[in-house]
Amino acid sequence: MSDTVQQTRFRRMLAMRAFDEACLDALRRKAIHGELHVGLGQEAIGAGMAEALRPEDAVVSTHRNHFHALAKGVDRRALLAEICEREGGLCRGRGGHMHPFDPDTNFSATGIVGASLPVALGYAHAFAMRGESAVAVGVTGDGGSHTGGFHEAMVMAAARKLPMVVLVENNALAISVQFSEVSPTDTVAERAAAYGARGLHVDGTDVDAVADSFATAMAHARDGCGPVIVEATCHRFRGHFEGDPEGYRPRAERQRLRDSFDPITLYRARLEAGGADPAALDAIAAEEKAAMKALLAEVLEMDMPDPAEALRYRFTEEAPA
Amino acid sequence: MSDTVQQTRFRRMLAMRAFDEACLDALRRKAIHGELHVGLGQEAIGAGMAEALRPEDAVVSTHRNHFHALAKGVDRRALLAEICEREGGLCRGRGGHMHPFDPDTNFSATGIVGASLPVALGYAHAFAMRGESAVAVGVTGDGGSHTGGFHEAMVMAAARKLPMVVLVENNALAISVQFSEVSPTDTVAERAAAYGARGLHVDGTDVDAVADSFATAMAHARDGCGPVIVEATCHRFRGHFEGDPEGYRPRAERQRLRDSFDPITLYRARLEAGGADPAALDAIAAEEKAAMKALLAEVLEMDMPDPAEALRYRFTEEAPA
Amino acid sequence: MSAPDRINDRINDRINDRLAMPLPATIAEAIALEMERDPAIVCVGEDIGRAGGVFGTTRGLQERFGRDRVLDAPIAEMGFTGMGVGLAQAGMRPLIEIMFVDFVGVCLEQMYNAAAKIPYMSGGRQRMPIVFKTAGGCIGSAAQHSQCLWGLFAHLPGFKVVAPCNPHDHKGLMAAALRSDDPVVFIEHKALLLQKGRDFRHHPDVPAEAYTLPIGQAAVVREGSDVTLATLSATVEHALAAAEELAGEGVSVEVIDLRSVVPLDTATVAESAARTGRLLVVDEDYLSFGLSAELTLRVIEALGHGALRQTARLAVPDVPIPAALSLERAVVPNAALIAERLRAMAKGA
Amino acid sequence: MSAPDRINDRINDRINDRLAMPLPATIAEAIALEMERDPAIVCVGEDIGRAGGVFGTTRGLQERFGRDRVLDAPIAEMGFTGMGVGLAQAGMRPLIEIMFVDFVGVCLEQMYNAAAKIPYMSGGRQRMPIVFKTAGGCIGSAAQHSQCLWGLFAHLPGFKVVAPCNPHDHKGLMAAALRSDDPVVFIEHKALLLQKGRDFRHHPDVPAEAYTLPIGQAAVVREGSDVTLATLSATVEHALAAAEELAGEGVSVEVIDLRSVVPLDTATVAESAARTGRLLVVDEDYLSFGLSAELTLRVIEALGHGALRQTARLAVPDVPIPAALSLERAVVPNAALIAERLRAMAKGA
Ligand SMILES: Cc1ncc(C[n+]2csc(CCOP(=O)(O)OP(=O)(O)O)c2C)c(N)n1
Ligand SMILES: Cc1ncc(C[n+]2csc(CCOP(=O)(O)OP(=O)(O)O)c2C)c(N)n1
Ligand SMILES: [Mg+2]
Ligand SMILES: [Mg+2]
Repeated sequence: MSDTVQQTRFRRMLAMRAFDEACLDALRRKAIHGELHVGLGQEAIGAGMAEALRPEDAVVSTHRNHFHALAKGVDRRALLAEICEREGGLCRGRGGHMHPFDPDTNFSATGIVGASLPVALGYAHAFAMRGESAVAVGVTGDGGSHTGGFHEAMVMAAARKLPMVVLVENNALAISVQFSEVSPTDTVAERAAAYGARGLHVDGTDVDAVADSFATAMAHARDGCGPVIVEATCHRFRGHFEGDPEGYRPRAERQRLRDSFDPITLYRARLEAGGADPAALDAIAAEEKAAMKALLAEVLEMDMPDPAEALRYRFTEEAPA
Repeated sequence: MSDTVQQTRFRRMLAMRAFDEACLDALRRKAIHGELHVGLGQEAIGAGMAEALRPEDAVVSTHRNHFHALAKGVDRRALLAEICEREGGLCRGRGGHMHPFDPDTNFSATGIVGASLPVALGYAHAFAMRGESAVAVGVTGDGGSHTGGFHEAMVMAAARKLPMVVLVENNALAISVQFSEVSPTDTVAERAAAYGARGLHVDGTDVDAVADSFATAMAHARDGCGPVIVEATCHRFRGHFEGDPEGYRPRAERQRLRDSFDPITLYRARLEAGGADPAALDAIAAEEKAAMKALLAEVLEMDMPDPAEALRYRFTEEAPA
Repeated sequence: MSAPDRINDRINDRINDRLAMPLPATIAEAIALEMERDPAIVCVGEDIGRAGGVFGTTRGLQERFGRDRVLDAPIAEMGFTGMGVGLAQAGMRPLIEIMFVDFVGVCLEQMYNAAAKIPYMSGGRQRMPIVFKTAGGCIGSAAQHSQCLWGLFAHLPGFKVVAPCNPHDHKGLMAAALRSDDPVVFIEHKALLLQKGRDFRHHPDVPAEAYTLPIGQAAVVREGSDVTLATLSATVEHALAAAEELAGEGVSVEVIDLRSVVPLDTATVAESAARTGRLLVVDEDYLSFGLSAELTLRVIEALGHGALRQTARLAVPDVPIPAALSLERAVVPNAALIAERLRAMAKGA
Repeated sequence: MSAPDRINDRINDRINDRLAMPLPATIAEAIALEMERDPAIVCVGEDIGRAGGVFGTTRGLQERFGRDRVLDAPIAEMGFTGMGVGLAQAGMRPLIEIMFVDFVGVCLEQMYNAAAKIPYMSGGRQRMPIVFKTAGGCIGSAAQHSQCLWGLFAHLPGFKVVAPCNPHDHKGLMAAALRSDDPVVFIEHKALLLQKGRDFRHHPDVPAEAYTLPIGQAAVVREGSDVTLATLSATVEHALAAAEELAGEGVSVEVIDLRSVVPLDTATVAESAARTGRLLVVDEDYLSFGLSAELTLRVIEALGHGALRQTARLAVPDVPIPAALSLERAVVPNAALIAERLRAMAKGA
């Protein structure tokens, strides 16, 4: 018996949460170095976008990219192995968690804020000029919406009516800086008018709402009607990166967000109110958790890259086709 | 007997035109090197902004900066001497026509498109934090409105309600690229809403209209109501730079623009219709032309910088206070 | 007139015609031939379409290949440089024109953190066939429009950096850049872009058909025995002029055109310097932390300390390019400054 | 316990307290002292206000000096770096924080075409007292968050480029940078920012009051007679560790902390290398077209060809920093790699 749409959404969110919890576990075991940015609290956005994405679409993400990669269908074993810097990882351990590149699924990311959208623009132009019906999704946070790259990519995509969707995950914080303190507008979506583009604002803790809005946006872009900004408001449950002392917000505030806005808890309540069997939901949660646990164990057995190969892959001649 | 407001506006436009004609003359005499960008056809904007500018205000301009410098009160002898690369120039011949810097009048410019507005932002913040009533004007062309710097400066100025006026000289061309082909909106002014800022659109060939709009904008910014975008539409009568083959527009089109939209001709007609004495207007024109002719002759007698001093002024210790 | 004579005449006419070609037309020809071969090539930049490029290096391409493949961009370099990265990831082969290299400060991000690093960061899984085409060099345009900056790109790993000096090399190296699967920064020189084939002292002739030259091989453009002079781009012409002048004074100068900064052909320079015992590197880029020290030191490392009698470098002495010509001439290496330096070396031990 | 004893105890306590200070607190102290002295200083950057900086180098400043003088910026580096230029032109003395030096590709424009060139372009009429404060270096954060890039800034004329290695120098050089009328790029090292005073091998002690150190003077941090090792920033600590190890093997290494890349104190290095006959430059920035060649060649130029027996350079071998620690360790100079290279040199001629 296959999952219903609702169960799939629920499962996707749980799979995403389990994935990032595996990352936290790996970090504790010192299998991940550098700053790790997890998406806990933002699962409804990743899960909501997954449905409307087709294999030929492209997603260009940010430093907080795990859920978008999973939504795009990047192999989660290869992704986790890359995050754990293994030779068997998506990028042979060279990229790490901020820089996963998967040509097979048209997924990539960047650790530079605002740099994702121009890359999405390139995909969008390629799709349009080749007459393909694929859409390019550029992801950014609220913080990234203030960058010049955001503006330049929107100008070009809108003037050419390219199939581009800009997904703004507005968690109201850029590290410590509050959106409300640095944004001249209440929302990012309303800035779409400056580009003659469509703007959608959605509650990013509601997976059904995200799925609807994102599907609308993708259809609009796919139909040649030009770019769309989808702003999904959400909350960041953990520090900006693991190890962030978070001196800029009280602990109680963080707890309040978790208590009030957990997209999984909220969705579970909706499903149960609609008559879902709690045991079935528990089973899904347990399955996803167990699967990720097993996967992490497997990944941690994988080899580290060989130091003798440290200089390889700089140029084509160093990388066999 | 002093000039009326109208006569002053007329005189300012003529002085500006005469200034750039002197530059063309200097270029023919090989006293200017590199690309020269003149503003012929855009005099009404420079003249219109001059009235509302106070000595303490700042103007940060572009590659096409002569009229803005004159409007700000930069000494025209020093300016012309700088453009002619003389040791007696505003910047001792080091800057040249794209890079005049005048700390005395708070005037500066840059040859990099879009780079002017962030600098204006800095002045605006300094004025605001020091509690001064000065306003910072950042000038850009239509082309510059698509740069990331435009967006970033607007975001910051608007969120902090800084006293900044962005003057967009929309001559519908960025070198060869038509505004209508690359802009997602019909005007730049309408993008002000994306910053919660005020946008004004004015006919930049009408000096009276520009003076009014610019004064409104300056007052708004001076009163602490935040930044304003003033878009003045106009026409570029010559190539982008002197020597531009202009393969991208027919000669006839250029002539049509000159015939229909010369701000000086248009204003003269208005003044005459209002009863102005043609002879008096002719006298103003003759005076300004003669003054510039004399000034150019004087400047061309000035010394070139001494090659032995080529390395000086890189660091403070090389520049006496 | 015999038939073979007539044929020869026709060939000569053709060669003469081609010698009248402005360098930009040669570059446009190279790009057009590659675009014909490979439908994946897409050109993006300011004024490259309707205007055919501010120097004419893309003239005729938009008419021929359409507005999707030759795209007039707004002034949004961060946007369209990143677009190049996305195009490459989508399987295209973008040529991105940054009009003047001086503007790189607004879009270096996409060039060095993305294009140049993605092949490595992806463990070889994502190729980056991008040509960043741009114009550098001094023609009297002051501090913000006169730089070369190849030393900057060369310091950042992942780029190949090419700066040709004559029409023949421009065509062959542009074709090679467009066929390369790695990001290539292709730096033209504004002064050369204002010349026709016949204005060039070296290799003015250009075959009409497509050909490539290997990226990373220097060329000995004049043989000599007393001093080795290594340089590139427009300075090769100045170096040849200076070498001719010195020949009249009994000093024999070997002139090497490096053609690319990355890869840097140290072997060719070292082989020559080992013979002459004297190495002069001339560079229109800034003196310090750039090409001149890297090349000189690599040669010393290759030959051993004490193997050379003299090394010297002549480059822009760490100063922004001044507007006044009287000052520009004092800081940018030209034939007179090069000759003076060669003379000093020839007199030295 | 006598009165003097009690006083000594109190002094010792104070010193011990100060040795427990994280390096970021020392930097924040330096900035605070300068902001008190000079109301023209304004700080702009991401997360420098409420959060006190991602490493804590501006902690407490916003509470003390207010939101106008310590401004939390949106992610708009082109905007607020240019803002720094405008602030300087308006008579202020901005400190602009670019969180990580790797992000410079979005705002280099305002740094190198404006701030660094305006003093010259204005013929000395416009000063540019700006500090560009940023963090560089490797702590396991992969290709886009691990660079040093001082070689890049040093190539571009008009900047002073500082990269201190110990708490004492951070404080004195930050004060000097804030008092300088020229643009200074001040590059901290992330690994050092995670340390406390007592973790430093060299000069962990920092006076509480304000003081400045001259920008452009290297320091001999360990004397030796067999090899001269010049380096800077976090690598000084690795070099000292390697030197200690080599001392046990009978090789005496002189370690020089350059402290700044521009100005570069060639004289101190040349004087030492003339004595030891061997020069090793170690650089956490990329190998080619950067500090290591420039310094080595300047020393050779100063001493003459053949004056040195050996030169060598150890730096990141022109590769993006890999994510995997196993690879990072192979490419970023650490104590083990330095010791290995010193050993090879000591064995050589
Ligand atoms: C150009 C640039 N500036 C600064 C940073 C440092 N930085 C990394 S993430 C981040 C905050 C991003 O905020 P937002 O876009 O809202 O994404 P979120 O972390 O909230 O998901 C900052 C400032 C960066 N990576 N790139
Ligand atoms: C960042 C940057 N990109 C490109 C250029 C080259 N350029 C100089 S002026 C110009 C066109 C500017 O158009 P606009 O802003 O409309 O000003 P206008 O020349 O029409 O006055 C271009 C593309 C530049 N100077 N800087
Ligand atoms: Mg955010
Ligand atoms: Mg224009």
